[in-house]
Amino acid sequence: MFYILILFLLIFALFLRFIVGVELRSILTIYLLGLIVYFFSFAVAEMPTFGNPHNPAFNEVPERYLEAGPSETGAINIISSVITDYRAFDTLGEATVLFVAIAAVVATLKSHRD
Amino acid sequence: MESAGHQPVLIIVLLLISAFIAPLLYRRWRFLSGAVVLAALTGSFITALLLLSKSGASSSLSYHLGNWPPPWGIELIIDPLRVYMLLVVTGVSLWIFIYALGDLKHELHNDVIGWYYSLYAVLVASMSAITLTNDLFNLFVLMEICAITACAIITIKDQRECLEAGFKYLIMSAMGTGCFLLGVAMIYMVTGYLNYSFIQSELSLALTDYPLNIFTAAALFIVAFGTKAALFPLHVWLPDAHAAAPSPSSAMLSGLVIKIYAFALFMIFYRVFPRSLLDTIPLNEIILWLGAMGVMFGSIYAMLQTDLKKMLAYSSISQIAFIFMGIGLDQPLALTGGLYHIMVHAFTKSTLFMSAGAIIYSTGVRRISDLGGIGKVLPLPLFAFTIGSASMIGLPGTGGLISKWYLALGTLETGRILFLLVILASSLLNAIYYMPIVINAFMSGEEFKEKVKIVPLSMQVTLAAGMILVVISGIFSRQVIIFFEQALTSLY
Amino acid sequence: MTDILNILLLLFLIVCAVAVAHIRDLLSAVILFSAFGLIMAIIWQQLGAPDIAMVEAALGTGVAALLLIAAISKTKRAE
Amino acid sequence: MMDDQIVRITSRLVAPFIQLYGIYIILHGHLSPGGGFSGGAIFGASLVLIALSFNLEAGIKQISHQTASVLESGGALGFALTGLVAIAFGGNYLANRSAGFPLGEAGQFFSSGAILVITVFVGIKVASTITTLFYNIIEKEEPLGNHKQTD
Repeated sequence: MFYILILFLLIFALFLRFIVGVELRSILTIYLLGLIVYFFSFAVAEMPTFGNPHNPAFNEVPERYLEAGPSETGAINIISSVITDYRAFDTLGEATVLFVAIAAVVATLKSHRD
Repeated sequence: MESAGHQPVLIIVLLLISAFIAPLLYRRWRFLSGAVVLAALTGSFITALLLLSKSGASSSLSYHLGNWPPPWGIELIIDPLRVYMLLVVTGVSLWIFIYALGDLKHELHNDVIGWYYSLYAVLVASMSAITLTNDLFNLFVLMEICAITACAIITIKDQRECLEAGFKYLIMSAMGTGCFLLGVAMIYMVTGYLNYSFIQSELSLALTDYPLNIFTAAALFIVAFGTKAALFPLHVWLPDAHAAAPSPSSAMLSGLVIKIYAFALFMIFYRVFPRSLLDTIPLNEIILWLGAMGVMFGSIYAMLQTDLKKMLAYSSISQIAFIFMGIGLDQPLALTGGLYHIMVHAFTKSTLFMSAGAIIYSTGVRRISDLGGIGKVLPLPLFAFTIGSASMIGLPGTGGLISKWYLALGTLETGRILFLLVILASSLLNAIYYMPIVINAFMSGEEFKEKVKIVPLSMQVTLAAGMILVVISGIFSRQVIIFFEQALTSLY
Repeated sequence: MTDILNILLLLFLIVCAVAVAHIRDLLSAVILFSAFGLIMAIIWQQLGAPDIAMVEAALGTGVAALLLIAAISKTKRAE
Repeated sequence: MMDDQIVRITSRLVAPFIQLYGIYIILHGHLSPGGGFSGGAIFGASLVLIALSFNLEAGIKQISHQTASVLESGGALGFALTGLVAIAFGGNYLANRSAGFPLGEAGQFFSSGAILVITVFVGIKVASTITTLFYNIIEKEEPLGNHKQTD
């Protein structure tokens, strides 16, 4: 089975190289990307299913956010209470990202004006 | 764990606030904006020293942002290793900033210097936060800030190469950040936590249920940090970026920015991944081999360069690989060597880039072959260059010897003679490409022809300080090594 | 029914992404990119994240496309 | 930039409503989906729309270049200082209830203490970021109000 696959890939490479005229480098890139996709698909197949209540991600962390969020932070929008209260430091980081992006753009455009 | 006071977060916030007001001040009072950032850097360095005296060599303190306990909120941790890294980050950046105050006037447009100060302060803030944070998603946000600022302090120079190099760096580091985010998502999906300590205890259980997800995440982490820290096959952005940037930026990027990612990888290996994961897949082995290849190829590429700064940049690739070798050998002595090398290389490579910057500032010469006889007209920069080269080679009396010595002890302890040979060969190669410059500069008979400008005082002071630091790290290393020995016992 | 909608949206998303990468004319690429942003916004809504959908609709569809067009107007239109 | 009657009239009609909607989203971040990022993006997009459909001068009349960059630093600064206020009140950095900010009754407009303040600062920050970015990319070399039509 494995050897058949290799043989098929080789024939496909020859087909691409001599009949379609693709460069060798891009054939190699295609194969490498295919390999990565192949292995990633296994990891994806193993992931916990989306929305299943028995997932490991549904532990005490979101539980407290959902149950105690409104009384602990005063915001009935749970997302808002997470991003601006429980994890506000991340939001400060994101605001800094915006500031830095502007600083980078302004500085670069100013110095390369001509 | 006891509470830590507000010092850890004040370091970060002080720098951020100074960064936010520096460009506003620069419009009206140019002098003040530099002074504000300088004050913030000094303040953060002093605060880091206070933290060192507070935490000592074995205790660890934790700070809960917003008063939310760890799995719900973000946690900063102060333990000996992080305090060491924090001291290196804040100290070295303060030192480079003093140099930058003198050097920037001739490298940049007058209008953008305020923005440079601001970007610099944000960069230091993000790096100190990366050392302190105990939360994976927070680490991602900080890496994003660090990547953008590191790019911006390259492209800020008015030259075409800088744009090209910065763009290349931006693309590569965006790829690295993306890989990291994907890995964090996978880890979160199978454990449900973002806090390092909670992940570590949960991950050994999840390893039986979701092995492939965790392997993929580990691979993504290695690619992410490898790209950002210029681990051997992913280093392609580094030489252009570090060579094209203004000299203070080069010193900063080579001296600190790439090391912060090596340190973050170290933290992830020992504080996020449980021991059982490292035993299941040979992550350390991969890092070790890539590091050894980086040591060799970086040195060989550096030998072939004709541009002074490009040579220093390739030398950085081989030196950062030493730190990765220390992580890869997975053994206390080697880790001591690797971690000590973070500090030594920060001192040494910053000194080298500063002296290169001083040479370029006062003569405009960049080619290695044009440097004959320059030692007679610019004694101080070339003397600093000599001391730095000695430390790169690992001559006695410099810090380079100590870190390589402990790395070599680590290879002997684990019985891997091949890697000892790699370390020795790299020292030899370093000697081959550093020594001719020094000998040519001081001893060749030819006269130096170009016109020479006087080096500003702040640059001279920082160069002298660099020499002293390199020598001190070689002579008074005993204290730091004992500190590491105590700190590293918590890992095993 | 919503499954079919989701699959259709994802297919559109892939088509748009591939087209953005392949098209030679940069202005058309920008238009396709903003279509990509619009589809992405609907997908966020489908996944139950109205916050992100709002940001994506404003930024991904409008502002990002505008900034890209501004950048194109400074340079050349063809690749 | 675009010299078109329909575009002008439509955007003149629509822009105030977009701005109102953006402000609503920012201020009701703690009550309904949205918040600083989404509301700020919508508000900023409306300013860009005005600048685009009339000319840059009209956009700059709404919010000048200077003001935009001051607001931009000010938004981030305000966020960081809100955290310091929490320290002054005896909590940890960026604390809300534990630092003694009055929470109010959940569901009312004046509830959730520091969250509202932070949301407003983030909204200001995002809106001014978008306008600054747009101005900086669009205005160079050419004098104001005299832009060529882009394709």
